Amino acid sequence: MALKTVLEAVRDGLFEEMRRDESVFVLGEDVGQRGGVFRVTEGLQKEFGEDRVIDTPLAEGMIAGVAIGAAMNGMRPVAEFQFADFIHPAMEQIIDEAARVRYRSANGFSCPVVFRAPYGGGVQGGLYHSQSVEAFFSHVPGLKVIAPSFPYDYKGLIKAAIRDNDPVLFFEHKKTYTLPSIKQEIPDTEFIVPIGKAKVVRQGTTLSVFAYGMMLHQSLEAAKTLEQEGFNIEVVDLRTLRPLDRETVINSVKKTGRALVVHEDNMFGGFGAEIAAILADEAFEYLDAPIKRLAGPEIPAMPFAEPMEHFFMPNPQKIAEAMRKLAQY
Amino acid sequence: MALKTVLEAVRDGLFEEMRRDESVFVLGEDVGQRGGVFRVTEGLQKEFGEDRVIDTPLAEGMIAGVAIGAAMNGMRPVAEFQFADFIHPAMEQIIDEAARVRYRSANGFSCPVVFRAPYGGGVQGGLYHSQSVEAFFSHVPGLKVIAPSFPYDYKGLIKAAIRDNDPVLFFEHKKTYTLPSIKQEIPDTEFIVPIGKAKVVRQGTTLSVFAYGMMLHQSLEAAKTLEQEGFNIEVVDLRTLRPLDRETVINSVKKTGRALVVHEDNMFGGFGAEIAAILADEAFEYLDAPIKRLAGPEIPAMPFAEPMEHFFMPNPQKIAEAMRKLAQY
Amino acid sequence: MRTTDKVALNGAGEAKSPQVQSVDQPTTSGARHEVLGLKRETLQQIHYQLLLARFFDERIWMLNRQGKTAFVISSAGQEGTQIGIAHALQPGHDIVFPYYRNLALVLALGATPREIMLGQLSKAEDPSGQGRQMPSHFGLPRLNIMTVSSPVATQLTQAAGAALASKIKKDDKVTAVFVGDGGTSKGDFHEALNFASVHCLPVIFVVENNGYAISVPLSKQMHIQNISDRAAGYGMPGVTVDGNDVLEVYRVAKEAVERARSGGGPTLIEAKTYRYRPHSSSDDDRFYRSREEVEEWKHKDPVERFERYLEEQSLLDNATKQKVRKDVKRAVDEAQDYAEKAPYAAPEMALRYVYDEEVR
Amino acid sequence: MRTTDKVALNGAGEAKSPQVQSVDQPTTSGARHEVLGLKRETLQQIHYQLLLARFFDERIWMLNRQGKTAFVISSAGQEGTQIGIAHALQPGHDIVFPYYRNLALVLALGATPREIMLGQLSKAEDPSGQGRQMPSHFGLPRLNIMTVSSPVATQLTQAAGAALASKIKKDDKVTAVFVGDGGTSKGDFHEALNFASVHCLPVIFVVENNGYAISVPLSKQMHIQNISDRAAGYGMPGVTVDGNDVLEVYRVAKEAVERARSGGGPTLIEAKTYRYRPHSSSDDDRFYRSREEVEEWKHKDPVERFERYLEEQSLLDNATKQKVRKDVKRAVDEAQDYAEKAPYAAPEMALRYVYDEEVR
Ligand SMILES: Cc1ncc(C[n+]2csc(CCOP(=O)(O)OP(=O)(O)O)c2C)c(N)n1
Ligand SMILES: Cc1ncc(C[n+]2csc(CCOP(=O)(O)OP(=O)(O)O)c2C)c(N)n1
Ligand SMILES: [Mg+2]
Ligand SMILES: [Mg+2]
Repeated sequence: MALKTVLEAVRDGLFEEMRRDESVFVLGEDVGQRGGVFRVTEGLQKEFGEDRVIDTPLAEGMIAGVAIGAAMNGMRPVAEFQFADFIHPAMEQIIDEAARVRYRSANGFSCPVVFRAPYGGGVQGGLYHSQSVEAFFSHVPGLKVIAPSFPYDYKGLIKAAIRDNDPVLFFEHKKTYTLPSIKQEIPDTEFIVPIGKAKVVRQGTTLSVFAYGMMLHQSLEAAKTLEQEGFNIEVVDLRTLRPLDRETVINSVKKTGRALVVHEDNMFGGFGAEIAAILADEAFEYLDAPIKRLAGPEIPAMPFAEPMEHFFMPNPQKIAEAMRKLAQY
Repeated sequence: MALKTVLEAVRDGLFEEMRRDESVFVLGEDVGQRGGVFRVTEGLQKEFGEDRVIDTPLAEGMIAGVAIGAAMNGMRPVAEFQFADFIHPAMEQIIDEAARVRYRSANGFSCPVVFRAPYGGGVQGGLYHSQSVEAFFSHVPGLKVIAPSFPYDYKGLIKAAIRDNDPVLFFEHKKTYTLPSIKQEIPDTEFIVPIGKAKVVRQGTTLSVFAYGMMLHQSLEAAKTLEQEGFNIEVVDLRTLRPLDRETVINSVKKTGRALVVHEDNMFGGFGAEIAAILADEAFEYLDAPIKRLAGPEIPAMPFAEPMEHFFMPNPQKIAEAMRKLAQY
Repeated sequence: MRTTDKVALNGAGEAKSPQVQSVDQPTTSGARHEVLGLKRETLQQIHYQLLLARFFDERIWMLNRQGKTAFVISSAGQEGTQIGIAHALQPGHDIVFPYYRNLALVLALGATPREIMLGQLSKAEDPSGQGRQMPSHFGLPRLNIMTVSSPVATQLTQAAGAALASKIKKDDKVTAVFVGDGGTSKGDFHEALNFASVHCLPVIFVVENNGYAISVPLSKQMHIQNISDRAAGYGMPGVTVDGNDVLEVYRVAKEAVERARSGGGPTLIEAKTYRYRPHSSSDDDRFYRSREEVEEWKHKDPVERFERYLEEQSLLDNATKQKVRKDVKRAVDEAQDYAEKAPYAAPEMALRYVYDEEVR
Repeated sequence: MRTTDKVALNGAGEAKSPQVQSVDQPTTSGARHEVLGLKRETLQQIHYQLLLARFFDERIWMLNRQGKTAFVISSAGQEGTQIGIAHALQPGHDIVFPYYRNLALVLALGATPREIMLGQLSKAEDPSGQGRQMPSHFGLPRLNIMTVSSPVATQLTQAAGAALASKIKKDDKVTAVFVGDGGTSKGDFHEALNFASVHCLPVIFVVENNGYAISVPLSKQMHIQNISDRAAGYGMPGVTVDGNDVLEVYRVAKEAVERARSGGGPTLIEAKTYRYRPHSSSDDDRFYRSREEVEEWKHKDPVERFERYLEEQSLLDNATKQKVRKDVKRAVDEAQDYAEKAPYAAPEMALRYVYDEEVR
């Protein structure tokens, strides 16, 4: 066992998989000599060489296309987008190509590639270094989308993603990378966390909160506050956004009768909408209150100036307030 | 008054706006000499010349970027993507640039551009000529997203889109382009249809159906079937997906207590999720049944072979069946 | 990469197009084909493949008019380029990323008329995807013919990626990728050639310059005479070749493939050619080009030119000409006959293969 | 395009950087600046702007260390390129698409130190966007300095679009767009230059080649010596210039701007230069480049070189050198003083300007 940050957990997972499987290689901007702008890939090039840890030119569409082509030729590429904000040039390759290689060829070809990207705000990254983009990709059949919250899951899920035979988007919340408060003891023995399983990280009866990444941690904090007020909040860590663990989500609301979804991304058409829609259909008879969503405001992206950025971000206070209202409905 | 198809309605709108305003120009692949692969822009180059009707090289990112730059320099470009399927290379320009020009400059600059794209299936277009992409864009603050159903609205809304001072995505369902059954008498006198207003195209009490494009027409057909079975279906033509006319949507369900959303795009994270989520929150007390969605299956895109394509597409029978189930809940 | 032998047909009783042999050894002097080291059998293969592709093409347009297939996209006029390149490759070993225009290419690489016709008629046995994709969206795992999609130019960076994998694995494979003149305007072209050159990858980029992107002529696509001039901007060799001269195409392709295989890096090949048909069965080319222009190009027909060459070399007599025509007709008849009788995939099959079905 | 004069400060009591005059008339012989037709006042402006940019740059790094600004990205080392280009343009008339590295450029175009410092400290009066964007994401409607975003290279096709609008409107404007060496690897570069060339647009593409895309050296970005070699692939003139020689940069830029304005179409200018600082305040360049390399480049410093030139031409004495340094310090002190006192935008302001607020 060793105490690890999110960042170390991802890095450890990469090291282990690259040692285990020669076909795994890493490519992206500044991932080699620089070890990544967040240093997630630090040390990889030294151990595995320039052939397996590639500093690419600045072109996200190319990074995705090269990864896809290499995957079709027997490799297991792990492509890094320096920020999730800059994944848009690769959307054609990810949505039209990676997600459809197996389908369009009726299983003739496959595309086992992992696309890593740091996402999320509250780090004074401004409009273009704070985005959440999970809503775009979790809508797309053929893709798998992962957004863990705890170091243990980050490691177990990056390893599962690399071994998966289909394209996986792996989103890492940059504000949690080195957050001391969420460090975890991680076993030194090998383990995998299965894709497609959510986790009830806090049992409760008053209402169910669904979240991932930074918002999951803030929801847990808010849940503590409400405990002192006599409310008993259940918190579900979604971990995988596609394929979603519908059973865990629905069962939680069948128990509590109340649902709150929390994410940073703006609300309209955001990931929370799907959770709400599923519950409004499949848990309808169990609902005791409207399904609530707490999300970023309907503005194009997160402003840089601190007062405005703070205004944008959900936080434990806002979440606690939303819990209170819903609990008292 | 003259009887017009959807295609003619869009074309008439383009002619009128280009005559009215010199700053309006059209660019895209094959839009000039060829008059577009669907012939929507037929005749424009003859009347307005090669400067205002531009056949571009094959590069959607460039088409969007050029349109945005021209808009920032005082023009009102109407950019055509030959198929909505091929809009993905332009997502960085549309999402990161067009949608944020006004916001990031705090009103210092603006970006009045219209992005037109034919979407939708059932035309044997296969995986890459049948897609619906409205879910991606209706999620993005700073953009407006329009998806009309009737010729009158196509004309009134394309004109409104061109006059709008912000970026607008204008989606045209290709299967409805020349559909004789939906031709409409359109006044020769000038008119505009406001962006952001839905329309109850069929009054009913049993349940509310929300749709747009081809699915709106199939829902009306299904509603007729159910009428003979004694059910009284309300059908709402959303027309604008962002900004959504929440009031009309919510009021309809407050009246009927039942909601069904229909679209071709796959269900998970599709546009219907947002409608369901809004209703599950703001119309909760009025709901007499689970909120239902009828949508394309969770597969990457529409297969070409007719039996599989037919299997994919919603149709009046499937919609009628969904209505029946919901009505009898 | 996994194979679909279950659907890849190699059954008996089927007229196969001859397989391409690995490249013969060149001699230094004599007739063009001798200088190129092309044996008589190879010339006969090329001849057969040229006629097969042309005849197959005519047949599917007929099927389209008869309402038996909803979509046709044609290689007619461009067979010289595609078959010339095919013979410089090692089919089944090398990796090929075609595009929708490459009927002649995939036949020359060894796809059978039956396999292609099953795709054209969108039947369950279609080895490219059980009829999921539009016709001519090729894909044949047993020959490393990578699955084709519709979005133009996306295959270019993928080909660079496949070649990168070959470099890492040292598998001695060369990757060949095909794109039209229109596709070179898309950023993918720039990004792919740049990456391939930086990493000195074993890949050849083949541009089939037929003068149009649907209706858009070269003059509205680019401000240069030769697309191969762009190679210099990536520090790689670039060559423009008469795409209707199959032997000349073979010559430049062989050189490029050998360079790639021996670690010399990528090459850009521009083949100037012409498509005889409208862009596809959904197009009407009278909107944007004159009949005279089309006729003019037909005088440079790659099939006729190659037959003339064989005749000049007295390697082809009338009897053989007639026999080959009979052979290709039989091959196509058989393929059509089989494919027409073959069943469609069941509707629910549309739900299969979204993800790997062998795990969980 | 709409202006934000309400926030664009031209208030009194403020030390303004001298405005750039429209280009003076050239003579044929004599000293370099005479041949270029640069008047003494223009040389003094350039001198002032070089020192202002350099000093402003040092100041904001200090503010960053003091925790007064969360992000700094620097033009130090690249002032020669940026100021040389600025003087070939007509500020306020011509259109400029900068990128985040262009502090020296926007100051030379006439942005005031106060305007820039308000952006650096993210205050409500920041004319580029009321503090919404990261510092150095410039934008100044009154000078046609178009709003900068973070995604690399997106400005290139937009600049082509702005130039297309000028061509349609015949407004006699030239558009200048700036990008780094790294940005040239992105498809946008290819698509923008191609479109601009096809339509013979009045635009100049300026590549500031400082040898790195963050940590990625040129050798891993491209397989060519000069980025300007890519111009030939678009049929446009391309030139490589010593980016640390402000007069030489001015010369090639003036030629390109005149060609563009007179209908001669676009030009690609590659300025070879170097950044002294890490990529930004979030970077540590010791991971990827040696101190020796940085030191070597400092011997080619554009500011020193220009001062040496002025001295050789006896256009600069020590007294003036000291005075200018005092002036720029005062200008920056004043700007900082004002900006530090200025308020932030109210938090709820984050909700404004998503759409046009003047209609409905
Ligand atoms: C990204 C993208 N944009 C647009 C299209 C529509 N389209 C299909 S083929 C084509 C023209 C391609 O021309 P070219 O590359 O020269 O190939 P050719 O058909 O002439 O062989 C276009 C515009 C597409 N398939 N993909
Ligand atoms: C599309 C995109 N990808 C990645 C980034 C992250 N990033 C910011 S600057 C930069 C390097 C740019 O280098 P260059 O173009 O040479 O400009 P320089 O900073 O050297 O002046 C990168 C990778 C980005 N901002 N946008
Ligand atoms: Mg072509
Ligand atoms: Mg650089």
